[in-house]
Amino acid sequence: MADPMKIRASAKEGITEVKILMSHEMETGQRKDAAGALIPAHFITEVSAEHNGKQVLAAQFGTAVSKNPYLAFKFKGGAKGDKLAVSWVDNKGDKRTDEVQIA
Amino acid sequence: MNLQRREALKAGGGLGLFGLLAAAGLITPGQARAEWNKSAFDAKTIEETLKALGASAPANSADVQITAPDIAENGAVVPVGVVSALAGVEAIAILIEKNPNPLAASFMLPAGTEAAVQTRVKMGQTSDVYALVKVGGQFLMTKKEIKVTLGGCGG
Amino acid sequence: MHSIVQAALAAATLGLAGAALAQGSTMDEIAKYREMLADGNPAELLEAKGEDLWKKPRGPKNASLEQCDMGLGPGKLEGAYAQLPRYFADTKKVMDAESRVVHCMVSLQGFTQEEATRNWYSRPGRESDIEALVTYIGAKSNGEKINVPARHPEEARMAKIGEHIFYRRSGPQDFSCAICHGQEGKRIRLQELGNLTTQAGAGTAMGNWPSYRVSQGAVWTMQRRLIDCMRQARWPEPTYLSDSIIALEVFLQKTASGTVMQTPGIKR
Amino acid sequence: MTRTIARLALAAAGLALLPGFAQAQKNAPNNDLAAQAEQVFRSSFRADNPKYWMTRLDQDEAMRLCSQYRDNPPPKLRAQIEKAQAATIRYPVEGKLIGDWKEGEKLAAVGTGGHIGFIQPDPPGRVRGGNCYACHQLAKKEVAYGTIGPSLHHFGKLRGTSDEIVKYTYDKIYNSNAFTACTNMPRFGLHSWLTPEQITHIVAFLVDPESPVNKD
Repeated sequence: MADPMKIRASAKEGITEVKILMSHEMETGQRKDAAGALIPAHFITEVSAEHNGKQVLAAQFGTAVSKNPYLAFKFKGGAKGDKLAVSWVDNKGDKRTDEVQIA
Repeated sequence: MNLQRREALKAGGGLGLFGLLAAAGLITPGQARAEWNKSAFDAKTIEETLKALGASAPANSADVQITAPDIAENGAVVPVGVVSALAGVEAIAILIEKNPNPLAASFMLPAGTEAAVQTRVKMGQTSDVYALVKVGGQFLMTKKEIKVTLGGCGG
Repeated sequence: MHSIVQAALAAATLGLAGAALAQGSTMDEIAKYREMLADGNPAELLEAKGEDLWKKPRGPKNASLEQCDMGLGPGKLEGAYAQLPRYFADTKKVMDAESRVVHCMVSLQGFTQEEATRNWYSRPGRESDIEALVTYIGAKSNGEKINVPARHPEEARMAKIGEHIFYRRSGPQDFSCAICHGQEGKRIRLQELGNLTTQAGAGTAMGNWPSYRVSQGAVWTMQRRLIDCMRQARWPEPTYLSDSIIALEVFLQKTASGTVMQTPGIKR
Repeated sequence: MTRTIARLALAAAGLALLPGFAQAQKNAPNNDLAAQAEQVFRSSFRADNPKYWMTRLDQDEAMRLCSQYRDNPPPKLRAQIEKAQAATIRYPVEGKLIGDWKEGEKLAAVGTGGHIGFIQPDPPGRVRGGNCYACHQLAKKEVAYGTIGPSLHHFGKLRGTSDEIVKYTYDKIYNSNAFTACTNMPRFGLHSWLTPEQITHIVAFLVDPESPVNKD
């Protein structure tokens, strides 16, 4: 199973800032292994963030997003203690959801 | 995360992320849309990508800014942010001209989410990086060259 | 941004040559690049995993590592990494963080040495428990001063051996550690080279490891770092946890003693 | 040897001499510990390293002396090393010391080649370069240059393309220790890291007026 994300969400003056690190190879499908065989593409395709059940960001990734993807964004609203959930799914159907309380 | 939701996520199989999230009750069905845009991510030129995103001939705009260093110490991880002071930005995309597939990432911003996203991308070589913004049904664009340098001992 | 403006102002005032200005802005942009990466270090993902591995009962003896003595007593991790390598009476050896973790995986959890070290470094599709554990243990010394006085005779001997290796030249490029890391204020390509013979230089070099290397997409431990230095010197491959590597670590940590650790780091 | 070359050599030697060798001698480890350290070093390599890899740990006389004196040997030894190293220099059969600057430009940028070991060896047939930019500024358009060695930007523009300069440049790349004992610069020709022909290409990259090193 995929490793947990690291999510930081902090509310300040009515704006919540979210910073996410995801644990993922983000293999491009263009690299070769030591034996010269192509390593198949394996990458996160979609990311979604929800604040108290309402979507605040929907992202789509291609293979050019770096290994162990980082994503930061801001939305209006959100208070300390509110729930923020982030989910991703990759091109092989692996997925992961993690949830934090806004600090 | 409660167990039922985890089970629902696991059972989701081929639903795609938004189907999954809807099934898990994480988002309302009305929010679930936009499957992964394969034709845009598979496109090989900026022009093709823009077409696949439905954004032919976007206007250059000073209201869109790319926050990134002029020089990257390594092409495997290049921080790129897109910011706009315009109100009502609905979507943002990051394109790298000289990558095999220019589209790196796209973001849909529901109302209330600010036009300020940051991520990190791979760049095979020095290239122009484009930020595309959709606002009020119109597309705006800006670009910035980021130099990718060789580093360290060299091997 | 501030520093760029300042540099531009200074250049305008002093009428500096164009080339100098261009080079200044190159280094400013590199600084900006590093600053943007510092917030959100993927090593933090590994740190969390390492904590889990430390606390979870594993191995044939189904034991956790929580009773592992990293030098400050069983289970005491705060500041332990900053005081390694050190002499351990139970093994009668000078050990670094990695050799000690492996020792604990063998003695407490019942793994064989081979099992414990098989994946001492990660590669795509193959994760390394040691990398995660050492990232976690290293982070427990974040903000601590490096303190390796090397007073025990064995530690002092290892420091001397490390120093000898540091200056030893061989191979098809005539390399030694010192040719790149023995002078002040030099760069290789755009990367500043610490002068590892000074406290400040050794401190900058030692205090940031383990470190996430963006060019490798992985955290590198100090063993990995030094073994790769020997690869870059075009030498054959040292044995993981071998005395040469530990001796170099003692020499460098001793020189760096008194400087403050900032780990995990993030580097090119 | 002409006056120019002698001056260059003197300047280089003089710079390296300044810190004095008293310090170096004080630091030179005693022989007993050096022997112990050698033993520890030699026994720290994986047993499955092939023998011909392990020969890369062997030291010739220059390496041994440079290590012992921490790259700062006393004047007598310095002169002895430089003389012995100068005698190793070999020239291309056809005798032409200026090659193709475009080839030299490529070689100057390549930092790969010669990596062995089990973790990340160079794949077979990987090009071996001079990796000049690791340590030197050369063409202005390349911003990612190192500063371990002096800037070589405008090398030919400043020095011209006299036979003496061309020969000095070739010799310096072939065996840097012929001019400065224990310098940081590898002895590219001595180790056959670069062929004499490849060295002539790098010479051209440095001195040819058409080379980007001498433009901008």
